Amino acid sequence: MHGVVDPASAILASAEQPHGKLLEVRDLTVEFATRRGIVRAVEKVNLTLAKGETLGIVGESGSGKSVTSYTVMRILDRAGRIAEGAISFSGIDVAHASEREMRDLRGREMSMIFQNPRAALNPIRKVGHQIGDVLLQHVQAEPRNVKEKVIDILNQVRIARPEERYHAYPFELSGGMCQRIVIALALACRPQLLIADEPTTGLDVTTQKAVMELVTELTRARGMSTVLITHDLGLAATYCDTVMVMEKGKVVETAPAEQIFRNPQHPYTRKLMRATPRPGIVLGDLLPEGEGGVAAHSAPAVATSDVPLLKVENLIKEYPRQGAPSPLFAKFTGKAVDPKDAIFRAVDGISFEVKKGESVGLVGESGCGKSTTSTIVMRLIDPTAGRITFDGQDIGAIPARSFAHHPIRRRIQMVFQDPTESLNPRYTAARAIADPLLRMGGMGGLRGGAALDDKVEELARMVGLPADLLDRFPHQLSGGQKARVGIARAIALKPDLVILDEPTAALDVSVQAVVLNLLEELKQTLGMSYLFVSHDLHVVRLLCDRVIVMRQGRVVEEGTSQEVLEAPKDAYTRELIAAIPHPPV
Amino acid sequence: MLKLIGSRLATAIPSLIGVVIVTFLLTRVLPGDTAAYFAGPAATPQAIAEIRTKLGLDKPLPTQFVDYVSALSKGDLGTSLSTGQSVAHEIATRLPASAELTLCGLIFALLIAVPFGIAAAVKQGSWIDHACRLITTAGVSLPVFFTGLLLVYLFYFRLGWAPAPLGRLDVFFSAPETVTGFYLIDSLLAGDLETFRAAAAQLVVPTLTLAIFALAPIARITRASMLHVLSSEFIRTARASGLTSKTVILTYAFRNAMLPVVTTLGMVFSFLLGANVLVEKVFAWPGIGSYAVEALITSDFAPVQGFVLAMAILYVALNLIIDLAYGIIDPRARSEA
Amino acid sequence: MNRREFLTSASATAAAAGAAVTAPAVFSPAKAQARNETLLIVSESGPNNLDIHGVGTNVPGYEASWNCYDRLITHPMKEVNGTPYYDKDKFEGELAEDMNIGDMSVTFKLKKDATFQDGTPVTAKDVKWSLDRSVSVGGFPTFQMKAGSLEKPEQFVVVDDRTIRVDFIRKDRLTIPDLAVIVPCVINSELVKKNATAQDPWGLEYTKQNTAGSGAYKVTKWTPGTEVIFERYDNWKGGPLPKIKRVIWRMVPSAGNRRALLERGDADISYDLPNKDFMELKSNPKLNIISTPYSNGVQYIGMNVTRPPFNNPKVRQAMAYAVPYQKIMDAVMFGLAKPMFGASPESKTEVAWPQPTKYNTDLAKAKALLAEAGYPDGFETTISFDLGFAGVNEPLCILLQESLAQIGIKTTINKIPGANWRTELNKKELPLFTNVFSGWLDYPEYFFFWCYHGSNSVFNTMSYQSAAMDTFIDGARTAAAGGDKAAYDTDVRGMVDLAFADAPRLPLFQPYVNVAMQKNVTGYEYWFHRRLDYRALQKG
Amino acid sequence: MTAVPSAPSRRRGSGGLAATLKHAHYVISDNPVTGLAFFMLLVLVVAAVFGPFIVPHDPLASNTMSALQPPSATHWFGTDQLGRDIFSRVIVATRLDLAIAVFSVALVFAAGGIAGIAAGFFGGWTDRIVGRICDTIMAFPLFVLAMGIVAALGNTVTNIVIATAIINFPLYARVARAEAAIRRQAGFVQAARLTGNSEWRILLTQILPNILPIMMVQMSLTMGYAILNAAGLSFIGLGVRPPTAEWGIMVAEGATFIVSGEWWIALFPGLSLMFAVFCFNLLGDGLRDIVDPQRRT
Repeated sequence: MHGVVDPASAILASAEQPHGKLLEVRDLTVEFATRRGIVRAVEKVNLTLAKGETLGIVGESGSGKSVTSYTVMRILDRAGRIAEGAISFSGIDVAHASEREMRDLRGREMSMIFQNPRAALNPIRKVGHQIGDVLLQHVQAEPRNVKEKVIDILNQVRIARPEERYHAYPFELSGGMCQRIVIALALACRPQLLIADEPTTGLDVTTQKAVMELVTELTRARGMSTVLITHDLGLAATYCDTVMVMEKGKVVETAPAEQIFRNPQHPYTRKLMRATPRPGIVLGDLLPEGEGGVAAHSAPAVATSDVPLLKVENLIKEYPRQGAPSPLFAKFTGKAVDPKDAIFRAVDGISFEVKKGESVGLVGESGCGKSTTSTIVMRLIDPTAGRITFDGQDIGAIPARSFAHHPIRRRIQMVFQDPTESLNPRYTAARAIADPLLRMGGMGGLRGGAALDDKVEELARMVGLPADLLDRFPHQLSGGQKARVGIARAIALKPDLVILDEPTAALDVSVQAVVLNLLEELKQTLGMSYLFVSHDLHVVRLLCDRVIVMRQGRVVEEGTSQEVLEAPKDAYTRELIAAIPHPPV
Repeated sequence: MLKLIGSRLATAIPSLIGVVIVTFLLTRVLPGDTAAYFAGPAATPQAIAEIRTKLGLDKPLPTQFVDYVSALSKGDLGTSLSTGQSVAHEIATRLPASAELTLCGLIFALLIAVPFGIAAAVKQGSWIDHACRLITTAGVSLPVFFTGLLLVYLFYFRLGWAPAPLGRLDVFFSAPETVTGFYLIDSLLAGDLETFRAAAAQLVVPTLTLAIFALAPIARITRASMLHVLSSEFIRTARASGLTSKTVILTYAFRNAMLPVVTTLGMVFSFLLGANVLVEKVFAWPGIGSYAVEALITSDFAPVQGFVLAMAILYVALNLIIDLAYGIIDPRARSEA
Repeated sequence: MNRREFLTSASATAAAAGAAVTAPAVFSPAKAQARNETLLIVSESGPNNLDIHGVGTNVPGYEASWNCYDRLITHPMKEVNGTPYYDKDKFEGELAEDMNIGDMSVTFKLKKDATFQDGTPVTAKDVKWSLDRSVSVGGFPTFQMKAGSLEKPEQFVVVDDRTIRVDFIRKDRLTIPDLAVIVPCVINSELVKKNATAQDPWGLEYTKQNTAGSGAYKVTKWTPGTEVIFERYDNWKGGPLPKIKRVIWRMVPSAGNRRALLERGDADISYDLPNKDFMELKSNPKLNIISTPYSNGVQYIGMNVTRPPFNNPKVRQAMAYAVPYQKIMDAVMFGLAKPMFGASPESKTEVAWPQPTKYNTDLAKAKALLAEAGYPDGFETTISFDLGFAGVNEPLCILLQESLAQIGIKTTINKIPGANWRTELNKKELPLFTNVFSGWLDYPEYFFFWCYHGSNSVFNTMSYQSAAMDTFIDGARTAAAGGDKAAYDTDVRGMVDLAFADAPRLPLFQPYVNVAMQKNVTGYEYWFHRRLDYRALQKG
Repeated sequence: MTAVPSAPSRRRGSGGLAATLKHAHYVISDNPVTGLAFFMLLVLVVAAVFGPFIVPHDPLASNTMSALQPPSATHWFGTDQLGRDIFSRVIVATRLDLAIAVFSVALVFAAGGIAGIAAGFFGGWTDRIVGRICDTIMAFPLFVLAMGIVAALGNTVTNIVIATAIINFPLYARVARAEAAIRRQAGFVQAARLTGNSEWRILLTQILPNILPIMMVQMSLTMGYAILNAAGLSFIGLGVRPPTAEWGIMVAEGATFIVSGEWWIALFPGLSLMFAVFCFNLLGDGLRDIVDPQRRT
């Protein structure tokens, strides 16, 4: 199969040998042909992976960590090529092996798991068959016994009722379950190397933990080597033996996990370390040394008053359940529809308050109703029931459609989760920031006038956006810059309440650190209140005075940040906190 | 599944009602005076008036509509004035001719365009991609009647390879006993290979004409959806699992890519039925399209109305089939139903 | 490999493959024989009704009626330019073996062995029923009968089983000829009555789809718009037994394909092709093309004389000088028409119709006349034509348009779909148009009565009104009925001269009926109705 | 702030044209076939704009003496039955054919595009009504519907344009609807709501400009079909008035001459028709590749 008569077989045989080199990458340079010419995605990367070792590759987006792993598997897309360097896997020259040889390696000797597990599975093929395909491909099973083998593997990844799940399609399974299938797929042929590319991104923290534990357990049991690619230092610290930090295609530091966290050598590593939210720090600690922003003085400067700005009482939002017969249809068929079957409560009677100058965090896993709540408070959708009082005025009763022209509109603004998606691709940064000013800032008449330009530039300066970027379109800006544009737009009208919907979820940690600090600074300068929606308790704690934990449309726990994080009363809160991986500090 | 069919049909009803009304109005706005046309070359005004009364054309429009709808509800589509026969009967006998031709064209186009589209997507940017684009686009760039006439000129007149463009069968053959109305099937059912060959020979050139026209939309959507699927993450997973390109492309990518293709087929079919009108004229094909054109030109309402209604029902049925096919391919669509 | 070889080899393969089916070879001797006795006709359109008495029977329908039914009398043939041509002045029996013309009636004796296609004998009762039907059903047949002063059922009297008398209500020279046209066909009355209903006492629904006559052919299969198959009635008594056993008439809408079918020898006969194709096919050694001028037919340019500018005879004369006659003959008709212009200035008006005018294309004269009429800079108008005959009409109108533009008359061309053409003509609002009129009965006064008479019939498309013209026409009709040749001649000359001088319509040419057939097809006869008579045709 | 009063004006207009040209260059060099399409478009536009001034003969002037002549030095594409110069007619026809295509597409874009966007954006009853209209139109065999409309309203260029627009309505409405529905809850749309934009304003200023590129693809593809549709109508006698030169009608008229050997009468207008449809299709494909994010690697 390999056509290489070197120590390959010897190494394959020596699975017991704990420190044999399984993978060795020397001076790897990968280039991509793009419309702006050749781009070096990875430059002179060296790495060594021993048998049974777990290597973490940590880096922010664009660091080349994924490209490195794809190159090892030789599954780069057409535009990419290995420009230089050597990759040796079990003694096989991966860079020069034929496609046929590589195909034999992939899935059998080295395999990979991906982020977004649902997308990683063929949506219209039964999961059992997908696993079976791999087994058959690598002659690990024969058509007559493939089903039993698949079920066996499903058992190993702890999928309950595997006979039944064998026939399931990915859309019928939860995200965590899909990730188990992906793991099953990757481990089906008992490979020697597993590359896990952000395996937990997009999963809820509790699921993340279970998935990572499964991977660790299985790879350890089989003596496999693992490469864990992640942006999350905490994750790398928890699960890896060695950690390699990459920045802009280059390796900046490689060291045993403990060492790298205790004593990071490279400034970039230190920057990353600091930027990672973890227990026991304040907002300013996130920034690199010497750059401690306002928030360095940890205590909120603006005293929270006792005057409630926003009051939400018994808020309920119901949706018709997907696929449930519509009432009209029911009328047609004469069958009564059970309201419980037909209706799904996204928000189930929650109440809370945001006081003037206060930051309140709304925390929960996906589907807990936190985003629905914030969207209702934002008055973009109408609640099914409940009261929303803003500054003494009942705004819940005003239909969302006509709220656009309500005077309170300008006092409640929002920063969106995805900075890219929340900017109109056809508007320049300046136009985006100017939009609220034109519409509600009484500057419509001065459209394009100097006053407007001045105001836009002032806002840009406030959020730290260089003025020369104002003429750029969103696709010409970096993630952090886009986030700043979004923030500038939200504060343009000097609102009283800003709803922050996971404003940093799509950002790299170092950018997150800066943005969080910026938000805190703005809050203090402008005296706004924040309703901060997030899944990440650590982040919430840094910015918020109080935290509300939600689950399945209800509030499970509420209290000051400190109380909730340090002495959680509810079991679910405890579980949430425990699941968050963090670097050993 | 039954529920899906039921709800599909329920949503189709307003469209069908719309079609009936629009067609009725459109045919009444046609400028020709049917009565004058059918009164013959030397009719007096009285003669024309007599015919008008006979045809019920002197009644007010709403009354005519009520008459039409009540006849329709009894399954009576009226009588064609220009052919003098019951519209329902004529449509029933002509529809298979059109359907056979259109389906042959569609199948033939699929057989060529789908592999072509896949190849173009797999080798995106290569010569085969460009060739696919150029060839299929060229096919759709010529008016279908022109292609038809050129092919007749070439294959019949010049080369003599194709039989005379005289409809579904050579004059000296008799049609097989009607079971499905599709000569290819009926002749096989009757065990008459001679007729089968003759019918197939007649089909070749018109099928080719239609297929050339249908290549582009099918190849285009196949390529686009293959490109889309090939760049999706599960394909990366499949490749990372070491599956062969054949498995990746056919079992993984192609089945997913078929979904948009299947959806588009409905439109392509409708598109081909339109093109059919012209092709039938070129090949003297006794189909429903040429029938409708003649009727329209002579302001003969009943066949036009019947034709449009038949086509609308066919369209609804076709979309139902497509939905069902979609459900077979895509488990997600099944579960939603 | 040509198609036949292909088919033969295909069948050979099938046989060789040992197909369980006992498939007959396609061109077995029996089939080849059948092919020799089968005639394949291709044309653009086919019948919509097999009965000429039906509502809205189209012209191809007349062909079915002509070949499937007999009349009491018909015309014998004479030879004109080598082609058999019906002799309008002579009659012979078809169902009648004897015709006896009295002063105010005519008596026919039926052939005694004549039977309908279902075997029942043809009786005088059937004849009366049929004639009654033609004068009673209304629409075209009744109108046509009226043209010969055949108006009431009482005119048709059964004398005995084999004798029928037709009484005249007035003396009319057209009465006898009118009994030889397609309409007064003899129908199997018992068979039709069996299939008649209360709403449809004449059984029109039945005869629409079935032939019920005693004629030489019967329709055995009819797929509207696709094909008609005729089989010979072997017991026909109307004349010598036809040679062709089976006629297959296929509709091929594309003219190019019809030509291709003829040239490749797959079709036997076609009479509707573009003029250019006929002209070119004349040089094809495999084909025989026969062109015969339409009897009593003219293609003309009509003008609405009730409105300006065409109410001014000077304008109409200017138009007559502005028409590009020769160009039309060359580029549109390809010479396949008889010019109806440019008679020498010295020539005398003949007692005949159609005959050429003395107009010629002379733009200077046209411009002068136009200026005289008060339109030195011309005017704007619309030229309309029947899209159903676009092959001739469209280029003709384009040439006319171009020519008129040179004398300052700006025109827009208006294509009117065939379905609307008659309606539009009937409204008599089209200012300028081209059309053909051709009468079955080949008499000048017949043509003029319909086209120029002040009673303003449908075909007086120009709404022409002239007391002088009416006098001429009425005079000619009376003279003809009374046999006053001198008066008749004067009147005919008078109306022709007046029509040409007043120029409400400008004759262009007398079109030809062109028939293209394989060399082995013989026996084509020209009839006033211009459709094919299968009975005399033969093959091989 | 007062220190940088000129900043706004400096910012504005920077890089507009240069960036566009650069982009165009990239697009063309990336896919030579698209480059070819742009070149073809240029040829068409030149012919449409300058056609009547550059043709060697009067496209309407007949000359029966030189009728039906094969291509020669005098008549590059030969002459037709009336001796008119086919080359001149083909070139002059470009304007009319492009006009039919452009106006029908503009019309259907205005009607179908807006209806579709509204349906996708507002949902509910708007969506249902637009959906029903589309279904009803789609249930017609489209070409026959076009025929019916032209036959009923009369065969003028305007009516051909209207008929073509009507039969394309569902296509536009559906594409626009789908694209609008995707964006209806997009962040930037929500953001626009927060800044006090009314729904219609959002539709016109936020949604529409973002859907335009995708609609451009659709428009380009439909332009080709619009020309073919007009040609089909001409074939059955429902085309423009003679003696106007129009490709479809020229092909239809010339078609009868193919068998008799005068191939040039139909061939050259046919090729021009093909050229234009081909151009629009390639252009549409090319634009799709540019617009489709899938293509951006």
